[in-house]
Amino acid sequence: MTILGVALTAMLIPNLIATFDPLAASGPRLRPPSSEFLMGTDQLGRDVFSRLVYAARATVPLALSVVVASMLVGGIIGVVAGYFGGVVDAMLMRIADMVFAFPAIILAMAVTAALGAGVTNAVIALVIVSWPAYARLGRSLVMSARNSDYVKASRLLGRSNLTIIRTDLIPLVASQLVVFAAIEVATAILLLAGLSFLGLGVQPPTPEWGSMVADGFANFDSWWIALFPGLAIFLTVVAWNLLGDEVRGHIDRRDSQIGINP
Amino acid sequence: MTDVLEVQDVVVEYRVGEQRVRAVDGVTISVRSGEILGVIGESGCGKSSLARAIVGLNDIAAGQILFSGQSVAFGRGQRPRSLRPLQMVFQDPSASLNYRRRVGSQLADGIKANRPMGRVETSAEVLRLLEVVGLPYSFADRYPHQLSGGQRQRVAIARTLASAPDFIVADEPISGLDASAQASIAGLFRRLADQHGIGIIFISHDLAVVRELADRIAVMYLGQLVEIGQSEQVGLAPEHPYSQALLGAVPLPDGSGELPTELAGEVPNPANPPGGCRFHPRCPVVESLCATTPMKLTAATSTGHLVRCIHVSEIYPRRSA
Amino acid sequence: MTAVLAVENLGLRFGTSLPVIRGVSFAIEKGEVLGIVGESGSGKTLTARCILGLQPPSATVSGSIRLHGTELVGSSEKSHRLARAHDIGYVAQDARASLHPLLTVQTLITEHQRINLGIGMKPATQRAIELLDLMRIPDPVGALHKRPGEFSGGMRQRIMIAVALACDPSLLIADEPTTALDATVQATVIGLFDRIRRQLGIGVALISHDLGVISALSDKVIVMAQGVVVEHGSRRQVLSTPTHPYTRSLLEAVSRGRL
Amino acid sequence: SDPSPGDSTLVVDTSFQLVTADPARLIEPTAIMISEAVYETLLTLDSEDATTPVGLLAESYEVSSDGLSYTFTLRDGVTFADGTPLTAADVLFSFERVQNIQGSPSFLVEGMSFAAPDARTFVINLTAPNPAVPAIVTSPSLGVLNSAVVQSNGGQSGPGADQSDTAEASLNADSQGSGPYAITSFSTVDTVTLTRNDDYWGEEPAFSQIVIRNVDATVQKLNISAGESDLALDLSSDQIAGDTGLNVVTGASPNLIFLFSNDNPAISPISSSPDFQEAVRYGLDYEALTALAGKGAIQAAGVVPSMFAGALASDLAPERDVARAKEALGRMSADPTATLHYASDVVINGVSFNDMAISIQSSLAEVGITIKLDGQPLSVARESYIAGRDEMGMWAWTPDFPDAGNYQIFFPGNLIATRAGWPATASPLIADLASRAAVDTDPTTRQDLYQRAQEPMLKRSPFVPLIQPSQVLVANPDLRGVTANPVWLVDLKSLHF
Amino acid sequence: MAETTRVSTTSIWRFTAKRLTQGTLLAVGVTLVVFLLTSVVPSNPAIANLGERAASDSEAVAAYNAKHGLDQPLPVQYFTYVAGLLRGDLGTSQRTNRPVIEDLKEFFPTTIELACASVIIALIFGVSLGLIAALRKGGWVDRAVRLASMAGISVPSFGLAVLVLYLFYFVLRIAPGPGQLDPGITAPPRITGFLIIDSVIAGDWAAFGSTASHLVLPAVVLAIPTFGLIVRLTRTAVLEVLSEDYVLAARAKGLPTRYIALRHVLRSAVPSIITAGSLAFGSLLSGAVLVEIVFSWPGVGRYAYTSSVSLDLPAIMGVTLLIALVYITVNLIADLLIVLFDRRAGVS
Ligand SMILES: Nc1ncnc2c1ncn2[C@@H]1O[C@H](COP(=O)(O)OP(=O)(O)OP(=O)(O)O)[C@@H](O)[C@H]1O
Ligand SMILES: Nc1ncnc2c1ncn2[C@@H]1O[C@H](COP(=O)(O)OP(=O)(O)OP(=O)(O)O)[C@@H](O)[C@H]1O
Ligand SMILES: [Mg+2]
Ligand SMILES: [Mg+2]
Repeated sequence: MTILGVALTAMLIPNLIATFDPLAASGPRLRPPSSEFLMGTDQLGRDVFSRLVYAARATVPLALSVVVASMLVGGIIGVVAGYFGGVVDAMLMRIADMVFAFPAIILAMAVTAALGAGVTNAVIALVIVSWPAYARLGRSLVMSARNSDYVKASRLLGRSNLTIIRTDLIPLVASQLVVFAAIEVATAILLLAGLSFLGLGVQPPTPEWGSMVADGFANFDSWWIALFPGLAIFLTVVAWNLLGDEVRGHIDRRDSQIGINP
Repeated sequence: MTDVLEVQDVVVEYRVGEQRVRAVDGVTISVRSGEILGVIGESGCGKSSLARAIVGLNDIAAGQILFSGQSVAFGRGQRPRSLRPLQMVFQDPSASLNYRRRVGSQLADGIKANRPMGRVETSAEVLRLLEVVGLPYSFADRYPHQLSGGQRQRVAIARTLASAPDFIVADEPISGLDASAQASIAGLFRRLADQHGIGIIFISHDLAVVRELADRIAVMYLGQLVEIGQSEQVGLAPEHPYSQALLGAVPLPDGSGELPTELAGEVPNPANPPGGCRFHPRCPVVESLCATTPMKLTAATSTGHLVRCIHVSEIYPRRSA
Repeated sequence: MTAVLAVENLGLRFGTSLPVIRGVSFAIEKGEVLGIVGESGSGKTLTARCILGLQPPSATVSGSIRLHGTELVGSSEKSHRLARAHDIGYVAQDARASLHPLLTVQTLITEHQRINLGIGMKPATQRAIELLDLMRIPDPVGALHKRPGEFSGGMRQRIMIAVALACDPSLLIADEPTTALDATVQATVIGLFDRIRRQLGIGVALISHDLGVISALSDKVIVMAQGVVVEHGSRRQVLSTPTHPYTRSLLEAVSRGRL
Repeated sequence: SDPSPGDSTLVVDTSFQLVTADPARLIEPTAIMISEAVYETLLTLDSEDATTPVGLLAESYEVSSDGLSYTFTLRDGVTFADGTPLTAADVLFSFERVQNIQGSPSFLVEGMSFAAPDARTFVINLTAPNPAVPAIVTSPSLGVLNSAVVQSNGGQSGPGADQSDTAEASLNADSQGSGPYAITSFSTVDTVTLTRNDDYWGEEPAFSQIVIRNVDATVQKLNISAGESDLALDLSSDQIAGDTGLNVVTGASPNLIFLFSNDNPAISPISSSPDFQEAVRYGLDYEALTALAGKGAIQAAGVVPSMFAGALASDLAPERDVARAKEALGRMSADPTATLHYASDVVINGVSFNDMAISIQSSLAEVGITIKLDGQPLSVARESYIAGRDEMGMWAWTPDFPDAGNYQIFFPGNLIATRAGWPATASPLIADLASRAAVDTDPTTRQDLYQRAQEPMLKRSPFVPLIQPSQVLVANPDLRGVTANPVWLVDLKSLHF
Repeated sequence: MAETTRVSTTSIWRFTAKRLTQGTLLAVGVTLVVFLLTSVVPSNPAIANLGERAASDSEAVAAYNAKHGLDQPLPVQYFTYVAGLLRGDLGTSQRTNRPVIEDLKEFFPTTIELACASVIIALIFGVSLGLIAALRKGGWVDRAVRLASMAGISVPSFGLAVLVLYLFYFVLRIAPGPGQLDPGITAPPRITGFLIIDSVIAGDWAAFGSTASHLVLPAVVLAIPTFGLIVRLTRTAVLEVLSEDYVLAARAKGLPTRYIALRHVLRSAVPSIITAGSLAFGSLLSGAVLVEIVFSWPGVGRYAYTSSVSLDLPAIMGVTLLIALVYITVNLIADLLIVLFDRRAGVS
């Protein structure tokens, strides 16, 4: 929580925390950490600490937008597939299978390489990679709900399909998707950082943790350039994972009280 | 009164892998308004399958089901208004209530769909329904998980009543309840039939309860009706050996230490039922012809009492004890 | 004759809350069936698990449980385990859930003979066949190589009993052995218990909330409500002339439908 | 590595720029380095003086007085690795094959025709004088192949060879040269192994094996420091700053990193404005850029690198003048904002284009120019660059042969100039000087023409030459003969312990 | 009444055949997706792969396009590709200039070697620690293991790779450097393509030791996220099993805890663990790209990266196809294992 808090602050008001301009050379190049440069300077003499702080602004919102977009795209496709069934369902799910059949980063790499490197394209690539998981989840929820006794009972009462979707299905799917999304933020952060590490994500000079690690890898002796952003990624992902677990645990507890086993 | 519900030679089949399971095999029954028909039988004999078929939720492979003269099938679309007076109480109340919605709003569903009224009136009607099934008003704001099994069962019944039905198919509506709760729900059904003229099919596996409540009783074994007749007749002096076994299998808590009567053999696989009379491998009074001759329902002692047994036919007449 | 099992003043509580079981006492002699009745949540299962030493980890047990005169309360986990291994057979409420779905009937019946008693595979299997036969399982030899999923509910319950009897226990604890069964299948299982009692002459603790089942099988009956024994006596005494209002209400509710 | 000369392995780490080992198809730096040790050329470069070609397969050559014919006399006693003697027919085959395969290096022999009147004489005929011919024939792309073997493996040299030649695969598996080493395993992404040619006609090769591995600069640094490799080719002087005990050889690199602002108003009214170009020229912080490239790097004065005849004197290079830049900007009405396109994954001599771009962006920001960076992988970035669609671009030019003639491309109307939107009509004066320089056979006038062509570019041209990075070779201290070579990076043949 | 049918051998074959056909169709579908993705976008392979001068020469570009069939209409290109596929021809890489199938043959075993080493490490540690944690639920062991697994799934593999390389190779000098073999050690003759196996076949123990020691760091780095995942899944699966009545029943039989853990608990958890393992394999291949790049590991991951950045279409398609096939195969094997293992699971 604390980490998230810090990351959030960094995201919103980086200029309060950061000591230097993240984009400009603030001192000599490749200086180890000192009281002036808390985490040293990089190969262009920029303050690593300040860049680290500003980078929170790049990674986390991007990961969130990946997750939200995938959730919307995947959720809609899943509900449509699950509800209409038949050919539409089969087609959509085969496409999802295809996307599932290869590692996220390789597909994302191919997509960004083809579309050109850059933030928007990285996000698009990751959404292309991640929607199927949401679609599958949404679909299975809709399908099992459709066959449940409470939907049957609703149908017996003479309620229309649209009303049933609106009142019985959507709230159910939405809450489960959000739980899943909370867990997926961590994955999205790792993927984004990975793409940026490869030079396919956030473009310089915008500070981003993954590309900062890449800078550090290129300037190997200067361990501080890679270490701190690496740690930042790690801690942020841990924080999101904890948050995701918390959300899921909360829902699970609620569900086990209700007496369902998701 | 005329029969509101007519079930004729209905067959329900499920496909399990490459096998076909005939869960309901040629059942014919009819029920009048204001009448309670009890259906009993062991687990897996096809009671729920029959119930779902009656309200149109299961496709039927053969036969026909008519409600007020109209076929009950309604496909995938919205259920036609004319069928809506035919309602069902599901076997598992936890599964038949949406666990993410409050009791009150689920009760209102039935009202809105069938007899729309103003907001205030709807809420008043919801409270009245709760009262009918013996629940406090405060339950309208609860979620299903905040209720006990018995309370959930009552909510499910109330939801069914919300659409003001003429006919209710109740699938084991009291099996989850303790003895005293069973009595009060049974009383509710009795009142619905007597005071509102609602026809009811009441499914249970407990012969003793059904005997108290129903006007007539139907006994099922492996998808078939084996006996149907007046409640006193079937409940106290059944003709079919299976009905008799059901009656004798329940040990009495009288302190006598008497053992219940055992029924030989194992319950057969419904996917592969025995030929001839379905009950013959376990029947204590089996005859050689039973294994080969399929039995028909035959009129027995009193009028309207039908039994599917060789001993009721002319071939091997036998008087029951 | 010393009792097979003597329970005195048994108590159980979770953490610091009020005790869930208080002052429960009873004894079971050789060849005797003790019926334990009570409504849901009255502490029947927990009593059984205390005897087995398998109470939930968060529970504290007080009082005394003596098996053949040996005190079990407060004894080491190991000695409790050995008591389970050698002297107590346990039939759980839900046979479907209590038989490992992936193990064959043979493994299920022979494993504790082999592991606990060091009996060889051959004699253990022989014993398994005898037990299955006793339980009236058709084709016992063929049944050995099947898995629980391939049997019906009634048969599974009987296999469960065979498993419990494999180590020749002197005490059999059966927790609602017929609750999940249909009336006719229940009648069969009741018949089996009757045979076990007569043929093996072991002590049986039979838990049920069905007074009919208790009436058919027990010699002595205790009635539990909210963690305490409210009525205790011979079968006839408890069922024909109940003194406690709770027992009376139980009997009333059940018999209303019957008469 | 084992230093005993009889049986020793040399391990070279570099980031591969390698597509093929077929001389007629190769042009990439790593391929050139390898092929230089495997195939031999008519002339070659002395490792001490990389600008004057000296004889290798050719004992001597003569130029006709009209400058249209070069006659080479071949050395006697040269044999291929399989023992076959090397003749003029092999040279003819190899040159014609390069020409007709129309592969990446075929531009080297454009406008030439060849003859082999006898076994030891090879003639190159030209349609216009080209004083760069001796430099051109040092290119390892023009290495001589064992024509008999190559032909038996599907090699073709006649017209239509671009379709009919199928020898590439066999040349990748097994080299057919006369050099001191032979390729014994070849992978464009992993490792290339060269094995000593035991029957080499010249001095005995120093290593039994040379292993050239494809590793990133970072890993090169790790390996060389750990003693796991003997020579690393792509480190910047920064990267080895702390490390003592290694032999660091620094030479000026002929690689030219340059910036352009597209001169085509249709592409951008901003970048084509002379005021904008002037502001950029004087707004750049050359010192910072040079520092970024590390020790040994120099600011490039003109487009012809300092080591070639025809280069501008270094004191002519522009210096940062913020006031002048601002003044030029003041004359502009439009908002001085432009997008800089570059290949973000390119690292040349340890200089990361990303870092260069960032440095450019921040120094120009100080004078009031807003630069948006658009770094893309090389393959993507190249497309719009080659199509001449980039508003601003930063690229590098690596020479194909050591001669100012290689830099004709920057003059109006030529290859790179076109990409920068600079047609011949834009500056007839420069175009004229350049075309005269291309054909002048007198070294002094030629040098003078090249310089005169470049001088006006300091005032008005889309190009700003930025730096020549330093070529840093980091070697195991026991390794001798390490000298930086402007064309083939390092001369593998001359290395020894 | 037999509630479930035994899975007969024939139905397993039928199941396998069905899944394989589905898988193949899926894989071909995958190529279509990649083909569309890479063709619809504006990039130009000719420009990307030709030399500086040739790329500006429209004739050379046309020749290049003709050579690689890029001048054909898209459907024709794809049809030609699929027709080639049927003959086992994946086309020629525009970057390495070799048949893609040759490239894959060269790099694929290397990646599999790495992936298998990682999966084995992750499975051994993940399953045993997950089991122990579940058995000691709530205790400090459990907490420590959960912490470790949380750390494992949160670690950016590329960052960790850089860190361990710096630490163990550069600073401490106890690990060998990047790459697959020490320089100077010649690879044994290529038989299986798996360096470890080939060096054993050749009896070349120097090569064996070298490649084995080179494998350690990347395999461990790659194993860590997978390990985290497997610990979690194992722990959950085991906890679920522990709450089953049959575990209580086993304890009621007086069986020793160790026996119960291995025989009853683990056995039931195996299908979930297999599923977890096969899922983890997917994420492992993702991680492999980054780890291979840092460790200069000559595998398909690095090949995929370089192919994508140079827009080497046939290579990208080949890699994608291969990886899809691997994914499908791994899943099929996992499903088969589960079916074989858990006979209750009907084939459907
Ligand atoms: N959806 C289904 N698919 C396949 N088989 C089914 C399905 N539903 C029921 N069956 C089978 O049909 C038979 C009858 O089932 P049904 O649920 O109607 O029995 P029931 O009498 O209601 O039993 P219970 O008393 O347990 O509720 C059983 O053998 C059951 O296994
Ligand atoms: N692990 C536990 N933690 C806290 N309370 C428990 C736990 N297990 C059981 N209880 C409580 O102890 C009481 C007695 O439970 P027990 O299982 O013995 O009842 P029972 O008589 O067997 O009921 P049933 O007939 O429903 O099986 C119940 O109120 C139950 O809620
Ligand atoms: Mg039912
Ligand atoms: Mg209990």
